[in-house]
Amino acid sequence: MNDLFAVVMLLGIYSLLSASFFVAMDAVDVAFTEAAVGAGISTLLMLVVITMTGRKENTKRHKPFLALIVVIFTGGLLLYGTFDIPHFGSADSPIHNHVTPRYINDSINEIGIPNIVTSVLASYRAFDTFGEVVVIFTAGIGIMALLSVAHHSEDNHKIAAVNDSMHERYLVIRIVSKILIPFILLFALYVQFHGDFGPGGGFQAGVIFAAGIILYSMLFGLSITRKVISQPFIQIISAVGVLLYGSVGLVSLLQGGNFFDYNVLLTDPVAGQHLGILLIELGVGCTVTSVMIMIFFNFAERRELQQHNNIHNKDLES
Amino acid sequence: MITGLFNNWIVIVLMMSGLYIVIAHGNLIKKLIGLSLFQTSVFILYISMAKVEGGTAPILAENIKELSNPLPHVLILTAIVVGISTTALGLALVIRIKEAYGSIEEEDIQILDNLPQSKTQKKIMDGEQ
Amino acid sequence: MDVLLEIIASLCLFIGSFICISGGVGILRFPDFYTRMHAVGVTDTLGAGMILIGLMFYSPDFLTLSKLLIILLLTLLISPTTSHVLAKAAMQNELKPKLQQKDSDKELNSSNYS
Amino acid sequence: MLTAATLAIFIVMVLAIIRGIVGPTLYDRILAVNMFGTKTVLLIALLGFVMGRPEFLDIAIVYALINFISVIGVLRYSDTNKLKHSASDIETYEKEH
Repeated sequence: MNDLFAVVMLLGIYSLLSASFFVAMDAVDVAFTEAAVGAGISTLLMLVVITMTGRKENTKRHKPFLALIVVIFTGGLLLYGTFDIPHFGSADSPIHNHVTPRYINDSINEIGIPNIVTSVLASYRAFDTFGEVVVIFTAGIGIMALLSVAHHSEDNHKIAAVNDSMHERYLVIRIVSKILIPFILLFALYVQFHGDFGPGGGFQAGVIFAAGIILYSMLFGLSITRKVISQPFIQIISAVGVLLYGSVGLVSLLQGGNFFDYNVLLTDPVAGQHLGILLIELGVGCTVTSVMIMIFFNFAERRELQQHNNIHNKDLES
Repeated sequence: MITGLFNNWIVIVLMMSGLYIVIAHGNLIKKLIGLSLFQTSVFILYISMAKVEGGTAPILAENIKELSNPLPHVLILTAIVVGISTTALGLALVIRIKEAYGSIEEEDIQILDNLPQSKTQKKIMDGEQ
Repeated sequence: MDVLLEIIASLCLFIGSFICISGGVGILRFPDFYTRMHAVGVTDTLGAGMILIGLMFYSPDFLTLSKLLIILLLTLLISPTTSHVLAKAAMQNELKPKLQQKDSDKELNSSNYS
Repeated sequence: MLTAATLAIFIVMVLAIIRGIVGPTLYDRILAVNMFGTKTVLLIALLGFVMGRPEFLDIAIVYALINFISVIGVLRYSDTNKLKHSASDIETYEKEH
């Protein structure tokens, strides 16, 4: 299929399908994340890039047979490897035997929240999650280094004039979105703070919150959204999220415990765990929200600049 | 007996189609799509491993005894968000490549790299724009 | 009483599934974009609504019921909006509806946007 | 009845995928994605009841919202794409004549 637009649409369908699969496999938290990330943000980013780089794939496939041979060989080896893997759904496979029983049996006493995924994510494996948050933060910095454009305030008007204002052409969308955006933001906060009891948490809430802001900026234009959320503000928030996360670990270190040992935060260990998880999820939420918004803003800004330049060039030529 | 391994085979098929796209297609965006396909197949492998027969979602509630394994869920949850950030980084690189070379096809880029004069000409042309 | 609830819920689910399937057949079989959109737009709202109402009868507690209600409201809000916007965008980008079954029209439609 | 409804939704999803793959115009594909999204909402709600833990309807709400956002985004970026294309078309037209 040569039309990249169709490929991206099918990728969106595939992502929705895989999220349904995650629900069927009991992984509600994962399905939550995949729903927000795969179907929403990823499809959008791909689309923005395709409109910038061209919709058609005009490549001559070089050596598909070699690729086919490599793929079939690797696939055969992997297939051979599967015969030793424990069967699907079997309760006695090694993955269920080592550390998992402790998570399942003791987490309610040690951490005191019903969602085991959250307690493993934010408490037992907090160091791991810290690494992930730093990776996300670094990706945000990298994208900023690659794509951010220097600002001149007088240019903004020209760029905004080129960039067609969607809200003027689609009245119905404007009204419906004005109803929906507060609901989306509120729902993101619900997901953030309800993560202890149901599916949810900082990662999901961050992506949903960012999706709400992205919807706003798509409708009313980037320059108006910039007035609400400026680039320095976003940068500061993303750094504050990582700092908050790290400082919780540092405070527990100074209190005499291990890094990310929340038992020492308060006199009551379980209350300390609650506080620690709340703070850490907040940090994750801040970082993920701001990095997602930052990524989208940089992409969209690049695109507006490109279109502005295109039209400018046309004017010069004619 | 055979059906117990069915999930792994699905994963292998998905993984290999992702690998094939990465190797055989020259378009950089298509390569990224292949990578994300590969990535999703790994997610599916982990999640299907975590499933226990008769278990439910790992959120404790009354009168629920058997739970699925929460550990792979945690790993994959973070991996999805990290995956989107790295994909976005790749897309940003693609945009810069497009600006520098004027093309996102692997073959064209290699040709431009091997002909230094034409590349500089291209750059001059870009600079004029 | 329980039996009555069960029957009502099953009936709602059945009607909803039937409408959804008819919409699915519609999106596959109708000749051009606007008729397909009509099939999807109508059946999405009604079919989804019926299925959600059917599920409400099954819900064990108030929280589940209210969440289903929220989903229903969102569906009622979003589904017609997206249909409207899609039709408007297609119209503005000069995708012509197929008015008559003619060969020339067919070529015009397929060459317009692919 | 729950299982039957789930099966029905599955069938509709398959039909939508076929339209997404075939769909000659761009808008057909968007329509297929949109329909697939609403069906996913229903499928997740139904699956919750089938598996006996219906308290996870939050996911379905997220789907409904994200579906809306992605359709708006697709329209936004496919629209201006068309503008750009038409401009380049004009250019080639002028060159030819």
